[in-house]
Amino acid sequence: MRSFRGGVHPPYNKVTQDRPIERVRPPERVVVPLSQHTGAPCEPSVEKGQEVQRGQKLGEAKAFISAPVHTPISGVVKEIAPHPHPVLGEALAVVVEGGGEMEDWPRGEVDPDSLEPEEIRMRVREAGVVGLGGAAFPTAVKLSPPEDKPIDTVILNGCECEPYLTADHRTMLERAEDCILGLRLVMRAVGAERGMIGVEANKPDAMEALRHASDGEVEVVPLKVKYPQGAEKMLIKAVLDREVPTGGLPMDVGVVVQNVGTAVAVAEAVRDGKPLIERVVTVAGEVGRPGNYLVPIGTPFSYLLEVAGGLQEGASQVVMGGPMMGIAQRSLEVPVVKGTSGVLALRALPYEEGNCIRCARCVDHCPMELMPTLFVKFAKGERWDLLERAHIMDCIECGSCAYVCPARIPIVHYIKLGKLKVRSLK
Amino acid sequence: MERREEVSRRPWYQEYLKGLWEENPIFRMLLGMCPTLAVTTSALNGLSMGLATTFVLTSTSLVVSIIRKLVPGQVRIATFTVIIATFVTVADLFLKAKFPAISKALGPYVPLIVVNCFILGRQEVFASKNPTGRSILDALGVGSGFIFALTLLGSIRELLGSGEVFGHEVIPGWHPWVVMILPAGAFLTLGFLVAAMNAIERTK
Amino acid sequence: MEGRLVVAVSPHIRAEMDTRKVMMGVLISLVPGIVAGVWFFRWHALVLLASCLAGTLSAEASACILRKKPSTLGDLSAAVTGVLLAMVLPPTLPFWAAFLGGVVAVGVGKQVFGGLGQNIFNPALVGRAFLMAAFPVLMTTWVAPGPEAVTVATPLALMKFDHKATPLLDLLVGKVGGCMGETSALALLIGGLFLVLKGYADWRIPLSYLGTVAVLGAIPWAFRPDLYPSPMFHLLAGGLMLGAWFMATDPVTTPVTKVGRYMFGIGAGVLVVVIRLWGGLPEGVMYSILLMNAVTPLIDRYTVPVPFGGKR
Amino acid sequence: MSVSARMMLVLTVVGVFSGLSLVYMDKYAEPYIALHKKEAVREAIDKVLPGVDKVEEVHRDETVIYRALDSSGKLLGYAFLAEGPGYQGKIQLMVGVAPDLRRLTGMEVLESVETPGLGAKITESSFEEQFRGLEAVPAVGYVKAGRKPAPNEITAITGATISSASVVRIVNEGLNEVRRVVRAGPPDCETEATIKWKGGKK
Amino acid sequence: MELLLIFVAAVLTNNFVLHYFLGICPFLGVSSRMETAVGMGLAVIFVMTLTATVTWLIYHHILVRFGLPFLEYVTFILVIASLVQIVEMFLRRFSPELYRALGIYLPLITTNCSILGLALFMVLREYDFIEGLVFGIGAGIGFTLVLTIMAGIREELAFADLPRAFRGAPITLITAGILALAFMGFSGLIRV
Amino acid sequence: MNPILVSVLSMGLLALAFAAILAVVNRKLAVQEDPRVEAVLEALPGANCGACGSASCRDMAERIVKGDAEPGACPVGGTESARRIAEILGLGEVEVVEKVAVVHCGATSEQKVKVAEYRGVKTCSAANLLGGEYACRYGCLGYGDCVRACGFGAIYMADGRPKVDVERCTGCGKCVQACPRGIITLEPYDRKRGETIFVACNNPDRAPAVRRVCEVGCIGCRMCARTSDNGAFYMDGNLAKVDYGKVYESGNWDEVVEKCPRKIIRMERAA
Ligand SMILES: Cc1cc2nc3c(=O)[nH]c(=O)nc-3n(C[C@H](O)[C@H](O)[C@H](O)COP(=O)(O)O)c2cc1C
Ligand SMILES: Cc1cc2nc3c(=O)[nH]c(=O)nc-3n(C[C@H](O)[C@H](O)[C@H](O)COP(=O)(O)O)c2cc1C
Ligand SMILES: Cc1cc2nc3c(=O)[nH]c(=O)nc-3n(C[C@H](O)[C@H](O)[C@H](O)COP(=O)(O)O)c2cc1C
Ligand SMILES: Cc1cc2nc3c(=O)[nH]c(=O)nc-3n(C[C@H](O)[C@H](O)[C@H](O)CO)c2cc1C
Ligand code: SF4
Ligand code: SF4
Ligand code: SF4
Ligand code: SF4
Ligand code: FES
Repeated sequence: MRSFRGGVHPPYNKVTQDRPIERVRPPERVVVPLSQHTGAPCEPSVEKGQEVQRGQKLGEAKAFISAPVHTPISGVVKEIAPHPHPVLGEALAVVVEGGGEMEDWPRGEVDPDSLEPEEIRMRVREAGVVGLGGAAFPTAVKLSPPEDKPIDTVILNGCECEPYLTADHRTMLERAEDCILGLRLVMRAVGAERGMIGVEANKPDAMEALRHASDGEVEVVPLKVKYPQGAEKMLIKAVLDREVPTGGLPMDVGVVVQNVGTAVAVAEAVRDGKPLIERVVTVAGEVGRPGNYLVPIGTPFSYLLEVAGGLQEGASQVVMGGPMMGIAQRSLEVPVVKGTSGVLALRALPYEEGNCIRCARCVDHCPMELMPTLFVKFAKGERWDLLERAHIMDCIECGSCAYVCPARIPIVHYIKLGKLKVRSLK
Repeated sequence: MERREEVSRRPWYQEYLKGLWEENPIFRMLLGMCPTLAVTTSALNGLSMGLATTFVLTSTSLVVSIIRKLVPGQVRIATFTVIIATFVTVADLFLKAKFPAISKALGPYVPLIVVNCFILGRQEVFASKNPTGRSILDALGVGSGFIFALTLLGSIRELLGSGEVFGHEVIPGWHPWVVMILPAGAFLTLGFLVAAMNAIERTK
Repeated sequence: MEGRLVVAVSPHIRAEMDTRKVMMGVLISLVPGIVAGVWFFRWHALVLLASCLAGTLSAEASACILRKKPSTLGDLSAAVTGVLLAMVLPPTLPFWAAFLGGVVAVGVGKQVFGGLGQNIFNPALVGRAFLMAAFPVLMTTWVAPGPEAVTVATPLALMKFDHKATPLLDLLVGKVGGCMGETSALALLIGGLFLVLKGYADWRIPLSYLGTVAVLGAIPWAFRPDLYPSPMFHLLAGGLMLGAWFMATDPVTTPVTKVGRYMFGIGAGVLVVVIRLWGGLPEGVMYSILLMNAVTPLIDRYTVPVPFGGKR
Repeated sequence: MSVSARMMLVLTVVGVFSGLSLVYMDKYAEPYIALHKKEAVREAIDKVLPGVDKVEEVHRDETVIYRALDSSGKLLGYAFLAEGPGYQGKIQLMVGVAPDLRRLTGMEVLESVETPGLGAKITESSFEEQFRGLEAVPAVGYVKAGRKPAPNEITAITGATISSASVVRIVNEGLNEVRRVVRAGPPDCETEATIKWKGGKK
Repeated sequence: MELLLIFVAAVLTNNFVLHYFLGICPFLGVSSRMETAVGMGLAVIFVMTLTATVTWLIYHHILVRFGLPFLEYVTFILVIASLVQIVEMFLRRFSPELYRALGIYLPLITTNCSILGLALFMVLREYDFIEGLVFGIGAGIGFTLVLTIMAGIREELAFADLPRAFRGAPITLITAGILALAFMGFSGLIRV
Repeated sequence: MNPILVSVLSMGLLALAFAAILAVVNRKLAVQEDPRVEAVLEALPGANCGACGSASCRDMAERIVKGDAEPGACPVGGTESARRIAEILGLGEVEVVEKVAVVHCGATSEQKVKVAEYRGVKTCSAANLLGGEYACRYGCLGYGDCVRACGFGAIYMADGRPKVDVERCTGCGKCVQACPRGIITLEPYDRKRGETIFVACNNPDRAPAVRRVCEVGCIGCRMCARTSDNGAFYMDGNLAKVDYGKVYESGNWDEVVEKCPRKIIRMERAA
């Protein structure tokens, strides 16, 4: 089966893969950060005390690389103030109070082949769609490749290689048609002829559903079950055997990669004019009712965890995202944002960093074929100049190295620190 | 380029004492390593080498401090080394003539006193800038430090290498550690000695 | 939930294998070799094991005390060093010499460099090289396996000085003179395969090391089989099996890059053959590994892989 | 005076002084050193050919042989220096052989850099003694410890077979050379110097 | 073959640093960084080669001819000191970086006893001109070899958590000791 | 020939020959080096600490002589070295203000509210990536990066926050670079009184927010600004600041320090 070099095999723990997506009743108070994406934060377009309707824009994207945010509930703007943020620590957010049941967004009609690419991009941008696969990169920007980088293939990323997470799996299963529609729209927007969907081989049902929905027009590619199969460079390598050059982007090899959830969001944005105000979140780990939930953006983690049956005995850590790359939270008051693929309650690992025994497991497993040993050594010795020469900037922070390290060295911690220093010294 | 006179301002006795510890050529400055390592297979060898070196050092310092103002910078090193070499030859011939056994034990390392870097070093940093009296005190001090270090190193290596010190049995029935007499033993012993000196220095 | 949330950088899950388990794996892989050693050399082997372990463990403990650091005995690396040292010493070595070897192995070979993971040279081999240089007579006195312990020469010495070959079967089983744990090639092979297959050590070094010795050993043999030993003899005699599987694989003192590990194995293989055939000593495994240890920093430095997506 | 001129002057003067003082030193030391050299040779010959009273130095080609005579002028045997590689480095020997060139009268190691405690045992009398009265035909040989040596064999030092074998090889090579020289003709005619034992055997 | 043996012996078996203890001061002093080690090594190879030729000529054509062997040390060192100084001036003029990097060690090549040792050994072993030349190059390469090995090790050790008392010279000496143990594996390979 | 004559002649000639070669080479390859570099180098402290941004003290000396750097550019050498360098270069008197490090967070580990349990590399720069264990996002993280950075042993940890030994502090600024939270600054040091004065808080938030995270943080009550007799204290938003142009002229420091309800205006004294 197709794959890449390196990588690891963590226990997948996908206990929620059979739980259908469940809609969460919106909380009475949502906190919608103005920065939920890579790029410039958007600027508030409402005022304190203003009444807002579900789907109304709260923040306007002024910069090119940015995305607007919308309110998932109808209500009143209570506050525009700094608020805990699951990624940034703290960021300006619009607090809306209101609530009530959330209904299905009215469904529209669209023919992907008749729409102008510009129209697709505009609708996607207006809807505030960003990548749901993790980096939350504004999708409209991805759909505007420069002239000199022709795109021949769009790959939907259905790997979901992170343990625990099943949101994409359920999305592919339950929303196969929207996935395919989204893929078509993306292909149309970037002018690609080929559409492929890369899925790890452990989701045969999802693959079946996709194949069925696509009538065989799109290639569904089974991939080796190995983390980080879903990292886009690895995905492209596995699916097309193309290597994205260092420091480069998928478009440098004629590819655009989108998460399957993003594809659904694109479909909804273009077809229904629905902004990105809710997303599927896997809640798992030490919680009462693990499952896949359709959650309004802005829902505080504390509320979501309550819905999912509350934290169980032994949970000492709450992680946004998967266990391999997710971000441990300091507070449960942080809201679900567009990039929140999962909320995991875990038993925290002890901190037991030992000496590197130079076993080279990290080197052997690094999917980017880097030398994490050097990153640790140079970061500890504060030789930032050498760090850069060791290609630290190519690291995708997948965590494979730290996962396998028998000395329990928090390698990614050193890497993040090193990258920060390298960047700040430029 | 004239050399600036930078007469040392220490009290005269310090001129001697500093060589024993602060500016000990072996333990603190790590100069003159080759003879140190090569001939210290026994305490006696270490002592003899130390004495011979001190003789050369002192005589050279004497001459150099006398002629220090006459030597132009470009030929300074050449001149100094020629002077050193002269005294070394004298010492070598003398040992060969009068103490052939010691001469044989020190082997080819007597001529290498010529290039013992700390002798030249002393000329550069001290004798070429200071009056004769001070220079001799300095040379004697550094020489004593060298003798001390070499004898210590030689004693340890001899003790572990054969259970004896200066040829006298110290540990009866000792199973000799041949390695101590080999190059490796020299490096290891000196490494640990310098580490010990570092540790002592730190507690001061 | 009570208490504060734990914050840490991802990943938040870890593989099972930790340093202690790796070391334990090495110890387990050594069991066949140890059993063979004890079978052949009886209580000599046990005394040797105990003395070496006492030496390495006490040195490790003292170093931790002197440096005011928590004890590192638990990571078992000092135990691995102790066992491996015992296995590469002559069975009849006096207990005090074995103890001294253990102290030197961990004291000089490891702790002065900062402890686990930071040493340049293989500690067990530093201990052995020290003993070899300190007590060459004790270290080259061998006994035949069995209860009588009569003095014999090792197969390699017989080959080198008398041009007498030892039957391969004896080498395989280990019924020959030699170090406590090196004689039974078969037991070591079993342990070594276990070590590699369970992923405790990398297969590249043993493969390239043994391969190089076999190939290089075959060349002179092909021309003068009367004068030079066969490649099979090279592989099975002396400490090669033990060295290749357990000592050249010490992760700490060998390259971390894949190319580097091949280079290490090939370099060590060349050295072994050169020393065995033309050197003054009958065996060169220890020296070959120590010498390659010395150049490991250079190897690592010049074999940094090209990252994914880099120019190839 | 220009710097260049001064450079040359100073260095030259220092050189001249150096040359001068060393000539005198050498003049003083030379006889002693020569004496020690002779003394060393004499002592060695003394050891390998007990009872020697007078020695004649015989030169042929590159080879030097000492003819040892007792006080009555009778030929006691020949002594010769021989050297060759050992385990670590050069080994130099003084070997004594009976007039018939078939039996050794002794062997003394003058210089060696073998491993102390191992190869260096070749300098110990227990090893050297083995050469006294050793048969030298067809050649000297060695056996490993534990085996019985033939009349022309010595027992090698345990753990230092290489050094032992080297000594044996050096002895044999030297012996062959001496045989060649002695058999080539009456050596007396080429006698160049005679070392007279001052007080006979000490 | 003879020449090859001389060469291999000078590089490996009788390595100047690890076997004869020659040139220890620069070995300890300039081995902390790879670039300087290589620079110093090249400088030493160069000076050794020059020294071997010049001292051979002077010894055989002046000292031996006029019966002045007791002037050996003085003349040799004069040659070496002058050669080094000339090299130094060259470097200073044509490669200021190298000059700065080698710092105080350039003048100390004069007092690098391996150079004088080389000249003396050459005389002692009665090498002819070509042998002397090969010996000089070999000794220089051997010095550079251990110097670079040591530099590699020390650059690695710069990141190690060494006990404080062992930082700097002690660990270098101990490493050299272990290296010397390892180089014993070559002994007997070539018998000189 | 007479050996004495031969010996003297050959030595003399050899020496002459080499001296001549040296003389020629010296002429041909002479490199002009500015003697002032040596002199300036002597005047520098020689710590080779890199605080000035140069690779070494020699590098710095060269830059100073070339005019690429000020005589007082070495922060470690201070006034004394600057004056000597100015003298060597003939620049006359130079004014150098002596500065020492001050730490703008004075809360002990007990006074800061803990919100998380941090499990990671125990350095401030690493902890800062995750926010550390304390609630205050502006305060000291407490892992002592500054202490390790200081080459002069002038910073030490006391009760979980760093203190500066003003006697030892050379103002090299290494700790300033080391602190990921930027809470250390270099401020003028009043040599006459042997004191520095500073606001030991860095939190710009409003009082309720500050109170939630810290027992002593500045609550912006303006007491210091109101009390000061010469306006040496002023408010920058919600955070009190010191105007170092005025503060050492002020007559009533002690009163200001006394009046601060949070006791967050601090002094470091030479022992
Ligand atoms: C280590 C790593 C693992 C990733 N795993 C996945 C994954 O399993 N599924 C996914 O959709 N994106 C994953 N991503 C993100 C992809 O690289 C890529 O950003 C994403 O598929 C792009 O689609 P989007 O813009 O629609 O999010 C991963 C990224 C990294 C660095
Ligand atoms: C002695 C030995 C030799 C091996 N040789 C090879 C080999 O030449 N090539 C190879 O790919 N795997 C070889 N293997 C298998 C590896 O141990 C390992 O299974 C494989 O390289 C890991 O591949 P992965 O990283 O794709 O999981 C060998 C294993 C052993 C024990
Ligand atoms: C440190 C050391 C020093 C050695 N020194 C000598 C030596 O001086 N002479 C020698 O013949 N062999 C020496 N050897 C070589 C071995 O002892 C070699 O195995 C021995 O010559 C074989 O002799 P055996 O058959 O009597 O054991 C030395 C080996 C080592 C490790
Ligand atoms: C596969 C493997 C092989 C090892 N081999 C050795 C060895 O040969 N000698 C030794 O002292 N320690 C060995 N160790 C233990 C440990 O790595 C060693 O003591 C380190 O060098 C100590 O820093 C080994 C460990 C592993 C995992
Ligand atoms: S985190 Fe970076 S260095 Fe580590 S395995 Fe992933 S890509 Fe490689
Ligand atoms: S996995 Fe850990 S112990 Fe092994 S080499 Fe990498 S950092 Fe070192
Ligand atoms: S509020 Fe001020 S004093 Fe308190 S912890 Fe934060 S910065 Fe420090
Ligand atoms: S570096 Fe900053 S955060 Fe760290 S201890 Fe020092 S002042 Fe506190
Ligand atoms: S004494 Fe040999 S180089 Fe210094």
